[in-house]
Amino acid sequence: MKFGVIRFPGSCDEVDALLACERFGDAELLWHGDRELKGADVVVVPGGFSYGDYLRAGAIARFSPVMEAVSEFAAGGGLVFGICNGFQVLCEAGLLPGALLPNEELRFICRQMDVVVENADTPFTRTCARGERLSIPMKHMSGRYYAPGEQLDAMEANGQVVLRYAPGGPHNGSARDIAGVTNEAGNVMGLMPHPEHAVDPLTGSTDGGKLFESLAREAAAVAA
Amino acid sequence: MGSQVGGEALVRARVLIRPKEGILDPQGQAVERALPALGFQGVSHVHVGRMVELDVEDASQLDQMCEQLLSNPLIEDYEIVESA
Amino acid sequence: MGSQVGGEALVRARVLIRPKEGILDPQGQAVERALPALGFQGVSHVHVGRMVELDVEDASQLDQMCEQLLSNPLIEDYEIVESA
Amino acid sequence: MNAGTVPAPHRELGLTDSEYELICDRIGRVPNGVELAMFSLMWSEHCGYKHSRQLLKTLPTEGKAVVMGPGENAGAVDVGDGLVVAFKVESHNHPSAVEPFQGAATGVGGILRDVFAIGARPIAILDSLRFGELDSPRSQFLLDRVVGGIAHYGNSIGVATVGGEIAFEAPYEHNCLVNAMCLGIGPRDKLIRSAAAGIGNVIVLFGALTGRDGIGGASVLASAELGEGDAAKRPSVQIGDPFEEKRLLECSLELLDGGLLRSLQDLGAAGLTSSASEMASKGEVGIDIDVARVPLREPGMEPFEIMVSESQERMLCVVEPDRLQAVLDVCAKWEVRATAIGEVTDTRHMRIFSGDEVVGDIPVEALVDDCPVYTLEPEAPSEPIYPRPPARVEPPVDGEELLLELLRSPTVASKRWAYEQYDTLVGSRTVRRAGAADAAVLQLAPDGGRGAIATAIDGNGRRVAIDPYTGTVENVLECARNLACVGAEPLGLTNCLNFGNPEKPHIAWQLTESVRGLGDACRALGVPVVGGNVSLYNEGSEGPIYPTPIVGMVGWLPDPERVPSSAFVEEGHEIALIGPYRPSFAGSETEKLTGGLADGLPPLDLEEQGRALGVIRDAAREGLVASAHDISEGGLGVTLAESCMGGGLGARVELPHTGFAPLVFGEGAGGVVVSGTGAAMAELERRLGAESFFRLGVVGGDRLEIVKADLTQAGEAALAASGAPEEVAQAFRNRLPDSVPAASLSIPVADLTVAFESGIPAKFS
Ligand SMILES: Nc1ncnc2c1ncn2[C@@H]1O[C@H](COP(=O)(O)OP(=O)(O)O)[C@@H](O)[C@H]1O
Ligand SMILES: [Mg+2]
Repeated sequence: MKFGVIRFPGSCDEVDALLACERFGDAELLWHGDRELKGADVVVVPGGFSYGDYLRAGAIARFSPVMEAVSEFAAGGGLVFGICNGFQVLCEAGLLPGALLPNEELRFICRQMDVVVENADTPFTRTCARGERLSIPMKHMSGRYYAPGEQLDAMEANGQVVLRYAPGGPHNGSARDIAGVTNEAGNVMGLMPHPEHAVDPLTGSTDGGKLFESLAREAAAVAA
Repeated sequence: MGSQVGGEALVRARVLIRPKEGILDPQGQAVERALPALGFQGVSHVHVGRMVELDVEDASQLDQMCEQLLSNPLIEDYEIVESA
Repeated sequence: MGSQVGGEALVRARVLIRPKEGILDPQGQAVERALPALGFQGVSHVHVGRMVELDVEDASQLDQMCEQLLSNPLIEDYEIVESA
Repeated sequence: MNAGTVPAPHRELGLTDSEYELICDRIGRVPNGVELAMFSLMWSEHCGYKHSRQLLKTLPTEGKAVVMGPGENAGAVDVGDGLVVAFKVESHNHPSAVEPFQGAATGVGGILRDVFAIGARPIAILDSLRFGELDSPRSQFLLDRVVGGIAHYGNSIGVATVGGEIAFEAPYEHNCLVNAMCLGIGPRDKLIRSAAAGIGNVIVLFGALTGRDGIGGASVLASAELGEGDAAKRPSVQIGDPFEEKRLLECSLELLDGGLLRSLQDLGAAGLTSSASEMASKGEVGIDIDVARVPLREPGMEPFEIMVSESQERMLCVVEPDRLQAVLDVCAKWEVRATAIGEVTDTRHMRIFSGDEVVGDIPVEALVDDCPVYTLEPEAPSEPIYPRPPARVEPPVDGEELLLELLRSPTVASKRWAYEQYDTLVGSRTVRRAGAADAAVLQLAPDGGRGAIATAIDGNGRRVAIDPYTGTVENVLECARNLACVGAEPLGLTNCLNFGNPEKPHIAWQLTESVRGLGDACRALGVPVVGGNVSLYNEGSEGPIYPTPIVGMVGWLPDPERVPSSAFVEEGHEIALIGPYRPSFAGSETEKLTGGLADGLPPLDLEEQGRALGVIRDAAREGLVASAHDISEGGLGVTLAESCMGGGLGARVELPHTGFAPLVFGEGAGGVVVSGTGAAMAELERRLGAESFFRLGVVGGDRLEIVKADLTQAGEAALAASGAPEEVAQAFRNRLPDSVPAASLSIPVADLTVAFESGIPAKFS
């Protein structure tokens, strides 16, 4: 199977994401200016500061030519995984519900965090158990998840809240401690923590690898 | 400050964008907290938003620009002020 | 959006803050460059600034507030718009 | 300026009358405005190193790993497998004092450009910051904004900020220091130098538009028709645009990867003037530039303004004509503006055109090499220059309270508030993050193959103020010790010399002594100086800053998996103090807390220190020790506390009666606290000998207990004196005989943590 990792001007974690993907499958960078997904089974929208995050995080990147292809890909059920800035881009593009606001502390926060798997029955979390804690770092300036109350209720009922920050750990002020969500169809996910920075015991933990592994298995199963 | 009009049909516009009512605005709160310490009393309902100034040839495009790019309708309200 | 007046003597004011003339405005530049790709032609002189909305009891304090806290006089100009 | 005196423009530009005469002499006529502006910048302290050049020549710059030494945009050392690590530290003190957020941000932007200008991809940033005492609102504001600015630029551009240091001392109140260091990695065979080459080749300016940034001083040259109010159009504050720099960085590296450039240079201080003339000087060629072709941010800029503009995020390169289109294509891909603005000539002149008109014509040699060099007139001050700090604890003070007070003092306290604002992870190299070890450790390849590099940045201005020579030697030793604690051998050193006005004899003395110490320490440890920066005239209304040489080092280690932690890791591990450690109260944090400022530091034996560093490094490399943490600000008590807090483990250690207080609360160079299995400690003892190995105690429990014990005669004598020379050490040790406690301490680790985390509060207001 193959991951495609998008590179926008201003992406920062795209090579990290590529390295993480390569542990579980083939992987290739996709240029923001191309409409081409190069046959990727899973599209990763990586972290960073696409277009400097000027105006609003993700606001400008969502208009990239490649995002048109991603929208079509997602509409056809393709797996799309947005990390941090990627999450912001997917929300701005309307591929995920909600929005990401500036952290309550109004500061960038880089910290190793525990997140809890709320739904292990998604293409992104199948190698995890429900309730399992994953140690994954977060690092962002605008990660406070917001959606209107009724929408949150509906998302919870529909199993779209996939990851929550573990109780007790201070985070960014996200509604209902939400760290990661999917779209209604369940094939697009965004999360603020950085699983690509949790795939190597030397640099922290390996818990983030489970998400990439889930995706690789899912894509392989679909292909088979 | 004054806005100057450049070409023939240009419209100078300002787009004012603010967090929607009911959404936590930590920036506004931070300003509200800081003011008394500086000796300013009696200030309330502080909100911090954005202002975008621009010259447009076709002012009828402004609404669309606001909805598609300059603001995020889920979390922000906007207002357009044309100045010439 | 409309500004509501809270108490008796309250003044609802808006402070519009923008990068000073001649000071680099990376946000404005980024927006200006992005617009044509979205199909908006003929937009120029884009600047991105901030807007602070607040209710004040004593509007004469506004100038001082702007200079001390709301704007950074080294790099920003501000303008006060009272709405009631 | 007084009415009635007509100032000569050269004076307003900071040139002396004799310098002006020299200029006229060298070019054989009176310079015009453009030329005068260019000379004034090239002959400034900042570009010309008028007061430091002679001293810098004394530093050792050769070493087996050195690939590029001082003189290039950054130094570079070989780390094997065809790779080099490039690095440099630079100051942005003055801009940060004026506008701390943008000043610090553009400081980071500038040092990043120096590193990718030689073809290395930036992988890490470190910062060294100095502010006034943190109870001053101004210092709180500066700290908040400076850290915010560094975070903004580094995070946005995607380079990990992996380490640094922050200290608070009254002499920095009116003159904060913001030094930033950047490391990059690149293929040795793709490195590029800045010397312009190839007559007829094209000079391409790429990156941001040129505006009226940083023209301030030169605006006396503006022609009269630019009327009132135009001063406001010459902003003194520059805004950083990390997004522009990110594209500039990727674009530059892609250009180099494709072999499309002959030379490359960033635009820093003095903008086009210094970049172009230094490229010409190094290449022994001339350069023509047409200012009319430079893309401008604002209309109506005059030629001199274009030549001296310090707008950020710009680079200059030399391209062969048949590769120009390919260069422009790569720039277009990255949405980077690129313009051919000139050409390499054989004239050895810098010729500035505005269209067809020649607006400046100066021999490159006059501009670059003929800058006068001044000999310092050092004189040791006859009485103390700096006032004693106000006492913050009154004697007699309780030992437990003193340790907590030390942990709370902002210079010692946890810097979590700051480093959590930095992305420490991007790049997937960070094996040891800020706060987790004495030096940051970055793996060279994923999964640790090819080994790792370690880096640290250090400086202790107060100790240098007390004794410029020894204090600077200690700085180098501390940095090397930080590297040794993670098992790294230093490959090269960079430095930033932050001092006051060198025209004053006592400042000249500080500078001279400090550079002598820097050179001696580097020679003794075999570490070459590969680059640096000098920042002089750091004086506020209340006098000069503490003399603050900042040293940054880069070292290599074979196996990142074995890097010890700085925290205790396991109950039952034995704890030892190793190294030649002779603590005294002179220059210690405890002395500062009690309102003292010594007038000298105990001398050091560099050879002995160097030997100990080797043993520590080997022990760390082999994985013999589980933890290693060097003793610095605050002394042994603070070091033990930090090792406890980091792992949430207590410890019980025993120290002798004799010299108990200076051992716990004094400071000095050379000490490292290690822990490990009993067998490991026995092995270490065998290697070091009883002279520099002292068993302290055991890891465990939930308290830090420092017990005054009756040790054996031998242990007592050894620890008390830690070797020779006893008389000297004793003299310094007894500075605070009455005020400092001498009873055993026992503090819950949780209480230590509360104190440690409260020194720099998360919010100041
Ligand atoms: N304290 C120092 N020690 C060693 N080299 C130094 C020192 N200060 C400056 N240099 C060297 O002098 C050269 C010029 O420095 P600088 O003006 O800061 O360069 P740039 O303009 O590229 O930023 C650089 O190669 C730098 O490494
Ligand atoms: Mg340079």
